[in-house]
Amino acid sequence: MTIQKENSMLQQKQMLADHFIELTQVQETGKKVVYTFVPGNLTELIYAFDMLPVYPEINALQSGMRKQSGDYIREAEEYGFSEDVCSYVKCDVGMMLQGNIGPTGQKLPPPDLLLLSYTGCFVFMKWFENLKYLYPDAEIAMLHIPYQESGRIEPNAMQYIKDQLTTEVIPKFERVSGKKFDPDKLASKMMLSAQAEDLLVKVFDSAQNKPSPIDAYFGGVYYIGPIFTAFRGSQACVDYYQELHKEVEYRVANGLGPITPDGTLKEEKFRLVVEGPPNWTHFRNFWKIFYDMGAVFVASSYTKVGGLYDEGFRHSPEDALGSLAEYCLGCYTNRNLPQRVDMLDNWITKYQANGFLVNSIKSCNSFSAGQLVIMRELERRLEIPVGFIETDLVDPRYYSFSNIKNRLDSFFQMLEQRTLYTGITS
Amino acid sequence: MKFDNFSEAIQHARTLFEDISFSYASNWKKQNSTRHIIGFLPIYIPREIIHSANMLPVGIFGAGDRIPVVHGDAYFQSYICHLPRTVIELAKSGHLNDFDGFIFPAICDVIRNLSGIFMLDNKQKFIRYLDYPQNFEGNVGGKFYRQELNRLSTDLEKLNGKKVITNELNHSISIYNEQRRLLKLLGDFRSEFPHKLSAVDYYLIQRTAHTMCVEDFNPYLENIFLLLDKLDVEPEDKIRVIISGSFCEQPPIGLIKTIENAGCYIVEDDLQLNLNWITKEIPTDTDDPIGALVDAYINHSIFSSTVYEGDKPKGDQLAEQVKDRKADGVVFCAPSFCDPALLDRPQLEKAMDKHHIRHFSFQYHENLGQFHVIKEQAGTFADTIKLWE
Amino acid sequence: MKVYLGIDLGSTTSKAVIIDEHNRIIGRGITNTRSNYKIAADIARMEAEFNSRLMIVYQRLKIDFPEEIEWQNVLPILENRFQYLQFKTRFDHLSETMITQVNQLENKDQCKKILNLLTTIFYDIEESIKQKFFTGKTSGTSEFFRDLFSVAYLHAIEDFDKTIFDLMTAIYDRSITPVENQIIDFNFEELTIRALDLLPDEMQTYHSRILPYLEEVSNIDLAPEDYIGTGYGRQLLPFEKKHIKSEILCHAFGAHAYFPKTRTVLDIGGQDTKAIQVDSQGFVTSFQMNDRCAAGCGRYLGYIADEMNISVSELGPIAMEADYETNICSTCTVFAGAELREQLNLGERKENILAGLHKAIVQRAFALLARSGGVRDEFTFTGGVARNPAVVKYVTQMVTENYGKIKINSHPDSIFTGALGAALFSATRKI
Amino acid sequence: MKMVKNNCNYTLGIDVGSSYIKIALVDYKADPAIIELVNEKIRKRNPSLLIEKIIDNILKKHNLVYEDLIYVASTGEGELVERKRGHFYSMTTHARGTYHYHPDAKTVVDMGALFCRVMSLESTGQVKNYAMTGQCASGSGQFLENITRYLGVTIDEVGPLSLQSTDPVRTSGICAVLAETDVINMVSQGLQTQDIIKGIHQSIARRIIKLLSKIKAESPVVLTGGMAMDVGLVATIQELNDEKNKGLEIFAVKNCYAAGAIGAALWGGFRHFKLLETQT
Ligand SMILES: Nc1ncnc2c1ncn2[C@@H]1O[C@H](COP(=O)(O)OP(=O)(O)O)[C@@H](O)[C@H]1O
Ligand SMILES: Nc1ncnc2c1ncn2[C@@H]1O[C@H](COP(=O)(O)OP(=O)(O)O)[C@@H](O)[C@H]1O
Ligand code: SF4
Ligand code: SF4
Ligand code: SF4
Repeated sequence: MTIQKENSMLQQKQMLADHFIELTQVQETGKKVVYTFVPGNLTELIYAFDMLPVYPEINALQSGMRKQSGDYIREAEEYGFSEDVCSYVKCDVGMMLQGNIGPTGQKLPPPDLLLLSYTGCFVFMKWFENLKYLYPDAEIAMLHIPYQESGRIEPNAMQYIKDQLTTEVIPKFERVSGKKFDPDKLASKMMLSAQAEDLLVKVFDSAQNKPSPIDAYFGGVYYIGPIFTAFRGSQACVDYYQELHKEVEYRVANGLGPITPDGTLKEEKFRLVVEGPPNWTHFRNFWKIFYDMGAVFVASSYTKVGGLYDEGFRHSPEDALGSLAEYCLGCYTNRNLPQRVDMLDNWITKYQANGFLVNSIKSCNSFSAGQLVIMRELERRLEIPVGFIETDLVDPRYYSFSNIKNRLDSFFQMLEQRTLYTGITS
Repeated sequence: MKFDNFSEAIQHARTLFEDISFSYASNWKKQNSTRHIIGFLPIYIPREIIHSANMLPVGIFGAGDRIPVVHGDAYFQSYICHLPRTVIELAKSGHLNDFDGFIFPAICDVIRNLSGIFMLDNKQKFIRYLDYPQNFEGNVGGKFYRQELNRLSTDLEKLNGKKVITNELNHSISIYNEQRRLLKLLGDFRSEFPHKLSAVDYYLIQRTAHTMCVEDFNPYLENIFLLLDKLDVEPEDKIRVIISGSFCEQPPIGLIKTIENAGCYIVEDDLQLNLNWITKEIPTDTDDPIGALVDAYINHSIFSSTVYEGDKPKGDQLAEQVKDRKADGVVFCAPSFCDPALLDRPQLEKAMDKHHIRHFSFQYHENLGQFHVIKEQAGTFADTIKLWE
Repeated sequence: MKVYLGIDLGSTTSKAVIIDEHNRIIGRGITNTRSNYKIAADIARMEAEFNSRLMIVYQRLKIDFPEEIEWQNVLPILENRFQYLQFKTRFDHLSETMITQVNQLENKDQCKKILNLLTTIFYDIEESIKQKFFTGKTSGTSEFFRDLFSVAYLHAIEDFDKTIFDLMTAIYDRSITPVENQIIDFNFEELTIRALDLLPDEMQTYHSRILPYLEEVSNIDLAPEDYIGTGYGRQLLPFEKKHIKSEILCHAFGAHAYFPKTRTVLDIGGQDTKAIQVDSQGFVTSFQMNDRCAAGCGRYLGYIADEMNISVSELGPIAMEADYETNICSTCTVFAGAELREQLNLGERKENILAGLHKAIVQRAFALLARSGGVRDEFTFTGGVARNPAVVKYVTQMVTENYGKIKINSHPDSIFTGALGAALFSATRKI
Repeated sequence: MKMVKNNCNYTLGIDVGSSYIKIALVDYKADPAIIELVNEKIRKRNPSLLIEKIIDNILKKHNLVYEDLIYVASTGEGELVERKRGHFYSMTTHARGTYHYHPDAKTVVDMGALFCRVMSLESTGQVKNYAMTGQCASGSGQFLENITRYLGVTIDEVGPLSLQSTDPVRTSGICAVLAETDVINMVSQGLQTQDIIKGIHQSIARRIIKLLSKIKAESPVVLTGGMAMDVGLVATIQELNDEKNKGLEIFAVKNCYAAGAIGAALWGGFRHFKLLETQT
């Protein structure tokens, strides 16, 4: 079972490979390495200092997909982490304790700077507090992003972030990289970011077609890869999205459904919106349950964690620091619950979904706390069938196929009944 | 209200503790139409501001096993800590009806999302998630925090029309300074005579500080001191421990009792951390009392799992506490699924090892009823230190 | 005759329901065989067929001899006798198997001693159970061979000393599973005719009237037009995909058939508990199920019953005698069992402890209900555990306390709800 | 009428378990110290009465009266023992009981009916670090006992059978109660009893290995408690440990089932003389 490879996918693969090669060569090139988080990441700024980003979350996710997370998590639990806490943290710490071998099988360089950008998830802070002890030589910079508690961005929050950027983050970048901050360089990266973001939005919007040419969850995690992580602000990233967009347009023009590991989806039976991250340890197996049933995800909250571009935000070269601040404040999990419900409501309507599913992650409180309320609220507002399953991101112990299958079987039969009897058809 | 006998005084605290209807607060509110009740969740909030807005800050620490959870489970999956369930249960069963608003301090993602749930469920009430700076520069984090506090006081003003004014806020600060002073004395007393003031009694008194208005509480505590002086209890052959990690969801009373019965006097804990949060007397003679509160928070607050540790390792601070309290060991006792407490544990344990301090750890939830495993662990801990050392 | 079959392969019991073309139930069958789902399905279906035939006999007698008002008294007694004969066949089989086991013991003295003991024990058990059947103290659907026998057997050997006790339990444990899992090809006609002879004297007058009907009905073809399997073990059935349906939907549909105004269904079965919300047509809108842990479902009570060496059907009535509920701290079934013993030793009344245990299981179910969306009017309680009066009591209490005045339904045949839903789906086959 | 013997150093250790009662009579100052061990299954009887009965039997057998005992110590659920002088916690006593036979033991694992406890020892026998299983009985002794019932074998047969297995069945994390269905399913699929047992031993062993790694166990690891009598389980733990390259030496202590009782009796003696010391 291999994913049918399209050009964009090969392109993305190459970008990643190149990035990892660059990382393994830092000793020769002298480039400095920054570890940081996906939500609210400051990739443009990192590149403006010619440093290289590493995302422990992405490493954890990759370890999950490569079936190594179980071992890493065990290692971290032996180290002292509780069974109850975020498995990303444990997977990352475990990987580090076992030699920090990255997804390509090569050793990752240790961080020169831990950029603790604490956006939307409290665990980030605890995570890097732990890493600080594991990498005692690294410099650490804290960037605290206040929560959008009032449902809007408060001016003092913007100011607070800008202040932190100028008094804490940028000076530390300068110190570690040995370079002066160059605002023009940052601005030029921001410009490229905005171009890629425009294209990504178009890709996601294409799910309004019937059949949807994309799967905005399982396929979506590939689509968001470059823009959410190491490549935003690069020309390669823009090129990737141009290619991807072309492919999607082709599928729309030809009435094709999304690509799955078993080829193009034949018949779109259900259109779903999902809240919560996917499971990585059994990613294919999990995906298969859905495409076997003809279920397509037309929107998902997870693919918005690295930026809610479809809500209108774009990185902007004018007031670049302000733009970064706005970006950080606007991340999905940094928005309050009522806002998140409204967003999901909007997606369900906009993409004409006929079902809403929650994939609740056992060890991720940031997403999980409140999901049941979100579900009930949407059920009430939209009278849409809802489903609820539980898995974990990278802890294989929490993926119980039979349990999930049993629940999903009933969910799909429920959707079927609905479509046949009450005429809520797509 | 004056008590002549210690057990009656404690009974008073226990009654308040067990009253999930918060009738003390309701009665307090009835006396004047501008009075409001503001509930707040763990850990820290500047109660002085609420006080000077003529409102009663009441701590909501879940409801332990005092309320069966029916609706709460509809809001939270099984792998989320227990506290938010009983908070929901209290709200759903009408026990919080007299509250006019709720403040959710930034502590973790669960409380953060709980604030959103309250917004969805209680559209007409005042709900505020209060962010604290994790940057401790006066003109960065301090500035942000000051603006947050200003926003809070203007929002409170909208509730009852009462403006927070300088001299009144200064007065509020002074009366809470007094509360902090008295509570510190109580903590010192407990540490010195743990056989006279059991951990449960100490805890109940502390909880009272989060239920009663400060004008009633301070004399109550002074009264307690008089009664404590008269107690005559012999010390038992027990070791001395510090409890760490129970700052939010509260362990059941039975658990606290179990630890002491199994041979461990508790001489320090972080159960009611809000009360010891500010470690210095806050000046009351400035014309910028908000600034004084900000300064106290930024520069004179206790270490905690929810605050970025910067360059002051929490482990060392805990070790310091152990030394101050002449404790024999540390009990890491955290609620299940509690990210802040549990993610701190590996480094804290390593720090204890480094300082040659014995420790053991376990997890609980507020409605736990079976203390078997904990009893054995605490008992073994005490045995180990007693029999061999 | 056109009939449809629904089979619910539960985790502890397998149920079958046969309906006619007017969606009327004509027969039910149940077994607690858990060996192999194919066998369990066959046995349940066979039982449902027997039950259907007796029902048909009853219907026809009623039409042909309307003047005899006694049919509704006679037929159940005939069924008792019939079930007793089935029991007796298995019983003989089990006693033989056990005796063979004993004969294989190395220690011949022990062997002899145990054989002696067994002779009297078997005699006593047979007599007492026969009485139970004959006086209608058991109805075939609530007590299974294993439960009936093991309670009596363990009770009989309780006071023997350790070695003998251990040996005798082992002999029983070794024999019961194979015996239980054997399909015995009961001949309906032959067995019912023998049952006819066992009717009490005062009913013997009906003998000749009934006989021709039995002969005739024995030969009716009851092969279903269509069938659907559901339940925990449905994936393991050798059925085609279109003959398998999720138990959530079947339970909801069955509950809706019993009570058309149902909006919330709680099903507490042997190994899982389900909370289901349905719409006006009986279709599921949302549901929740528990994890694989015995705490909170039927096996929890089953385990407790084993601990106390009484049968599950006795638990509820005992708990109803409580004056308050002892607080049970452990969630785990095994720990709760230990707590039960502790409490008993501390002198607590068993009624109160049992009440506490019943309450605990209901509390767990309510967490699930809440998660599925709460309780809406009308509320229907199904599954095997709904036969337990104490559970029903606490369910009623908690619904009223937490959700106000809501109509609560529970059907005496609630254990068949899933199977009924499956049969109805197969009859309608719109999906 | 028996006479109280002066100058004797008899102590009694009573370990009240959830399914067995273990009692040890020890001569604290003699070598060998252990005089009598009893292991009795409670089997729905009242433990307090049973304990009284066993104590009376032991005393009678050794021609002693209660007053001859310098200390009576309880452990386990021993709070309910009436005639006792002190209570020690299970981990303390199992450590002591083990230390008695193996002063070089670094780790002790007590595998009982409901709980498993692991502790690491210092060279003095002092408990350094420990962990125990929590609120789920999956993988406990009671779990194994339930399984044997469903399989129709006695508890003594379990170990030898497990050793014969060639093709263990893979099982994991099954509920001690719902295991019934799983086991019956396995039997009906024609799986061999010994392979099922071995599979279950493996799942129990995995739990134990996990506990061991939690406390970073060092070699030698000594097993105590009733389940340590199960040779199949002991072998399986050893195997799994080798597979994971943990390099630990693992074996069961002599009289493993009574380690707690022996430990309690010994601590009793220790406390007695300590108290004498402080009094004078
Ligand atoms: N007569 C009865 N009285 C009380 N409880 C009963 C009775 N009959 C069955 N039960 C309970 O019902 C459970 C079986 O329920 P059922 O719905 O058949 O479960 P499943 O479908 O999972 O097999 C048993 O575990 C038992 O506890
Ligand atoms: N002869 C035996 N062979 C193997 N295992 C045994 C034997 N006897 C008892 N066991 C096991 O030991 C357990 C009891 O262990 P024990 O340490 O006495 O527990 P507790 O102290 O909790 O009662 C039983 O549950 C059983 O699994
Ligand atoms: S808790 Fe969730 S959002 Fe936070 S770091 Fe872990 S996986 Fe990411
Ligand atoms: S107990 Fe821990 S996780 Fe739960 S709300 Fe409190 S701080 Fe958050
Ligand atoms: S807690 Fe008890 S009942 Fe639940 S799975 Fe574990 S052993 Fe089974």
